[in-house]
Amino acid sequence: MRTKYFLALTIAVLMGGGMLLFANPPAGSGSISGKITYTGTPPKMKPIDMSKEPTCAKQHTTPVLTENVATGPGNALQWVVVYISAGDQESSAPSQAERYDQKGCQYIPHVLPMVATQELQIYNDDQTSHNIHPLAKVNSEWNKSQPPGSPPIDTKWEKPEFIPVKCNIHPWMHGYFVVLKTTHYAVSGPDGSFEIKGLPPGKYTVSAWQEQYGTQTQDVTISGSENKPANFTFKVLPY
Amino acid sequence: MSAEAQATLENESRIALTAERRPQVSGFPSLASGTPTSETGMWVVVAAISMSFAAFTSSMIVRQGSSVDWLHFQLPRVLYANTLVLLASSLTLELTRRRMAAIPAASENSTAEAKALLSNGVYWLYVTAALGLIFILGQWLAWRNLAAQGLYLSTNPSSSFFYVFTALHGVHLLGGIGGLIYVLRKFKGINTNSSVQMNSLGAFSIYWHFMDILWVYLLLLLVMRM
Amino acid sequence: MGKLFAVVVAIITIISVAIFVMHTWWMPIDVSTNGPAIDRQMDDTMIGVGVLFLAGQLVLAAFAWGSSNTSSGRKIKIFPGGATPLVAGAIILVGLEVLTLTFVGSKAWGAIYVAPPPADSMRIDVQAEQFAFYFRYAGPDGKFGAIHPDKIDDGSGNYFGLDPANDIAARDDIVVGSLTIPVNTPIWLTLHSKDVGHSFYVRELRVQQDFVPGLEIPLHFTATQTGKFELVCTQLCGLGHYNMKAYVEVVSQGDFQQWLKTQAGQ
Amino acid sequence: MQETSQHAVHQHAPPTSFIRKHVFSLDHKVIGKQYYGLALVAVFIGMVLSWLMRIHLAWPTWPIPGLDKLSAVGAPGGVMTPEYYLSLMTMHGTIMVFFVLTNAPFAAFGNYFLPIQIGAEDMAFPRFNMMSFWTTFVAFLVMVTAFFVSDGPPISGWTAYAPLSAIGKDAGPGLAMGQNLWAISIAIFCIGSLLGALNFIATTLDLRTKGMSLSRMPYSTWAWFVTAVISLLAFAVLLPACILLILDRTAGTSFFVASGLVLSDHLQPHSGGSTLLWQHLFWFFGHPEVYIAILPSIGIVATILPVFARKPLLGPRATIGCMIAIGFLSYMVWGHHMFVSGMNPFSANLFSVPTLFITIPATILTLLLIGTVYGAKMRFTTPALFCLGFISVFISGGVSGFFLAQPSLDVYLHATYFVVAHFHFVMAVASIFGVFAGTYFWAPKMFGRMMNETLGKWHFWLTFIGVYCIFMPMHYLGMAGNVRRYSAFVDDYLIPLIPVHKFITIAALATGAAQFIFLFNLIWSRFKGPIASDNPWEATSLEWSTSSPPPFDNFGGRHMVVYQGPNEYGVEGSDKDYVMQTSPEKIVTR
Repeated sequence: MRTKYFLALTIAVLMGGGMLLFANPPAGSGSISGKITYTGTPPKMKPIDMSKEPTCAKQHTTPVLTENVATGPGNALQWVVVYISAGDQESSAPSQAERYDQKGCQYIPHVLPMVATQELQIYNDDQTSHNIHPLAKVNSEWNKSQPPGSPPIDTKWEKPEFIPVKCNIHPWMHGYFVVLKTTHYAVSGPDGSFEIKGLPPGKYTVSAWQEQYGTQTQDVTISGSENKPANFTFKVLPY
Repeated sequence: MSAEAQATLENESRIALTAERRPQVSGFPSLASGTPTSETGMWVVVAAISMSFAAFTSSMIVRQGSSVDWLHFQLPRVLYANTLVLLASSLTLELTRRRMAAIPAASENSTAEAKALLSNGVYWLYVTAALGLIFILGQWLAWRNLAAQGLYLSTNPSSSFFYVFTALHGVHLLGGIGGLIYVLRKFKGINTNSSVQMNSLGAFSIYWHFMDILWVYLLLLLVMRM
Repeated sequence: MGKLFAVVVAIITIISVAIFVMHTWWMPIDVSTNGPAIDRQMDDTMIGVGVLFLAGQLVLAAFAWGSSNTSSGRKIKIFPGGATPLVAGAIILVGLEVLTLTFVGSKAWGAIYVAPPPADSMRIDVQAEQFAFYFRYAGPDGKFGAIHPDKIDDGSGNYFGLDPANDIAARDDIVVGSLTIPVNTPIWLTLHSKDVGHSFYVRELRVQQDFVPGLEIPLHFTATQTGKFELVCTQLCGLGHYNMKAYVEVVSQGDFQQWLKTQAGQ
Repeated sequence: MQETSQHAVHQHAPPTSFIRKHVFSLDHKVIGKQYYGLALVAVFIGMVLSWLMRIHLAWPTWPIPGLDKLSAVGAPGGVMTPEYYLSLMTMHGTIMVFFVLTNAPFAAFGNYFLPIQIGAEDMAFPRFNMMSFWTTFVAFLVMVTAFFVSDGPPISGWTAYAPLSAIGKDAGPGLAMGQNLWAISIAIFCIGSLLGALNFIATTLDLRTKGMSLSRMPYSTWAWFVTAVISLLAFAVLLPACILLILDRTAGTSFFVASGLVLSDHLQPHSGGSTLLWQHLFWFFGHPEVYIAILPSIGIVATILPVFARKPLLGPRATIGCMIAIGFLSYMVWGHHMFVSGMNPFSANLFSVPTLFITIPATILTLLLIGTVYGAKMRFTTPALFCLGFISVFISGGVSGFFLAQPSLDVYLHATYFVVAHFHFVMAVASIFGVFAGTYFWAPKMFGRMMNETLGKWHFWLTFIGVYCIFMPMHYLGMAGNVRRYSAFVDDYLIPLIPVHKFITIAALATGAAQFIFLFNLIWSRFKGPIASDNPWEATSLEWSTSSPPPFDNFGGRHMVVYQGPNEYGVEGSDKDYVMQTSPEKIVTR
């Protein structure tokens, strides 16, 4: 009788230990946050004339601007991808798919970070045909049109790469797929702020990438559940 | 009409169906050209090939006129040697035709004489083929020469056209050599129906001489344009 | 059967012609100085050809009707006079029509394409690309910046490939997605293509001209009425061809100057 | 009475094995039927493509059942993408122009009947003849393969204008592998056509039987001969064009691609090519191609109409002269496709004048045909009806040429549905009507069985009215400035025209459906139709002097001698109302 209980207990302990041993490392509680800013005069974002596509034009009350250097109050710089470029353990891609929208003849979001081999779903929410043409070099390039009402395009990217995306029907539509190795990344918002959560203790290299001004890096060490600051400043030119 | 007249009619008309030379027949409208079908066909081929090379030529002129990136370069010397080789091959071909044409007359005297003519003619035909192959080889050397200068097919429109012209002419000439082998097979032994042999030889020589003329034309064109 | 054929052909012919005559579907209003000549030419041709069409079909119908009488008593008839009068008539009539059409038509054509643009024309650059038109005004300095294909970047809206960093003239160039022009002013467009062949077609202006990659094609016209018109691409240029269009806004001189100022301000 | 000889010489003995008999046969009759079969397959493929396009134009958001099975990328959920529409359009144009309009009236009927009509036992070069068919067949296979490559068929139209066709995948879907296959297929097709033309010319010149002078050749033979000359020169130009295009695409040369082009954000590595060069080369072939399609049908109708009118064709020599004149002029007018292409505006008039002058021989031909109907005792069989229908649609298609030949009107009408209407009427429908007439007329000779008249008449009426319902409205669309080659009509001024497109679509579906009556009739009569006599229509030309179908050597060892022209109908003082070409009797009356 007793031996039975003892046996069951040992098995349970062993199994539990085994699970502890073999499961992914527990998501850490450390985080990195900061603000992306620029110095210098940024180029003037140009208004986009959508009159050739009335169904899109009427979705916008104020003229849509190009987003290659999107700035905000306090020299904030938007659409900068901040990610762990070194020091992060291997980890499998999250199971839930990333969603990419074509709405009002714009790519939403303008920059979409994702993990290699992660599911990607591309939707056409407009009443017009769109064409998605990721100009991939490392991965394989493709070019598909999506008529209104046709099902979303399910795809994924095998290797890490910064992939420019263009619409062959609406030349002004430009965006980026940022395919990363790590699961730890963030995109700077309109106020330039970002936060990378869930970092286990360790020594990291943090990179910030802007589509026009390239990549900057910093080294950050996380010990325990602390929040380390990391600010990046890009030098911009008017032309 | 009388029976024998009718007989001759049938006779001639039967020959007509085997596409041989035939005389005019009185009482009927004049019939088709006296030339053997094989030669007529060969003239049509010549017309078609001339047309395509005319198209290439005009393309070249338009292309050169349309832009400023036309590169002038030195033609490989070997081309001139090749030209001589090809011209020589036409001469040897004529030697063959002489021999072959003489066979029927000779065979009336002695078969031995005819046989001699035949073998001799065949010999010159082999020489013609050999010269053709030497020409092709020479063209290939010319390509090597250009490649050594860093001029490839896509380097410049001028080099593009050079390779296109020489390659296509070469392909046609290889086809000619194929035809030459076909003619050789026809000259196995003295054939009673020698006109078939003569027709195939005649048609072939039209083609071969045309290849000759075509090359001279292309060479002049290249000399002027490069 | 012959009678039936005659009736069917007659009905088809009359309906077809009627719809043309009623102008049920027709050219839109003409707002250009080129238009009147073209429209006159169109009407002349329409009348001349319409007569040929009617005559041809109806005569065919009539003969078919007649030929359906196969009563044994009737002998076949050869066309009176045989072929010669027909041939001669065709050569003379059609020949004359052809010559007149050519003579009149070549004037209309010359006015648009052969005549050089007036010296005081307003210069506008057009860039056609898969699948949109972009228009460039010289801006306050009246000078166009140079075009550098390697600088072209749709993402940052540099559709012409300007280089404002090093090229002062390019900085104030106005690049927009719609063509705004003053009324009663000769316009002189320079057509560039960024990628493949396109075409510039505005029905109301009665102009059509291809963009040829690698060439700068001049095109000139004068709008005589204000209004908003559609510019569409008529040269197959790829998957978005059907969607390649822009608007042409013809405005008064005052409005145009105003528009220029606001654009230059941006 | 006919002169016969017991032991005629033949160029090649009758084959025995199935393969040599029906597949790799040297017999011009088998080859003719093979061409006809290929054209038949091609025309139904092309027709289905046009259906798909029409449905998409009228109801762009409709999912077409099963289309996503054909191409999941091209039609996700059955809804056609813009590029897939263009792919289907390109394939429709290419298949119809090359594999139907060039093959059916010229290669198919020409191969079968040209040698018989001149009293020859076969073509001059039977081996080349066989090669020409199988080359064409390979070209067709290569073309159809484009449907099944990853990025689908090319989207650059049957004219494949450079640089769109010359750059590759950066220019858009279908322009990588698909366009390669297209260019290769057309190049192969050129070779096949050249071999065919070679045969037609040599045969007509050298193998005419005794008494068959040029002036005694039937008009169909004349048409095939003139067409052969045209296509020899035309395809000899298209072939180089294709070679240069393939080099531009694969070898990095710059014949057609200009400098500094940016496609898909890539600066293309070409320099200095001439875009217009392709257009010149293509249309130098492309315009004669129109006459390659229509001349044989004119000849066929000129041959068939007198048979049923029971009177001679009006102006036989004028007819032949006009065909030659058209063939000659067709080489001076290619530029009228390029009035607004950016070529020197002065040259527009140079091309416009000869173009307009082509209307003169065309008008004469039409008038002569109409004049032949005058006072006839018409036997209204199906082939006769299709001949009359041919005249009608040829007029309708011809007159619109007056507009497009004038640069000043082309400025407005160029690249609109007016053009589509014009060339479909004059080139496609007219040519196909000639083919239908020929089929109903010659099927008894080709298969030894009559086709069903009732079905034939139904087929005629539905088709005749149908094509007018399809193509006449396209003129109105053109007048309203409706641009062609659009996969959807999103422009403000085009939206009101969509009802017209719906009407056209319905008409197209109905007319297409009617073609299955023809298909059924053809297949059913082939096996079940009443046995045909040697000369069921009481016609004069040589094919009716032999059995139906003709023996392997066409005249069963007999050798024909010709005493008459092909035009001896309505002859009085003869026991019949016509005199065969082989009949030696003297004609006194008339």
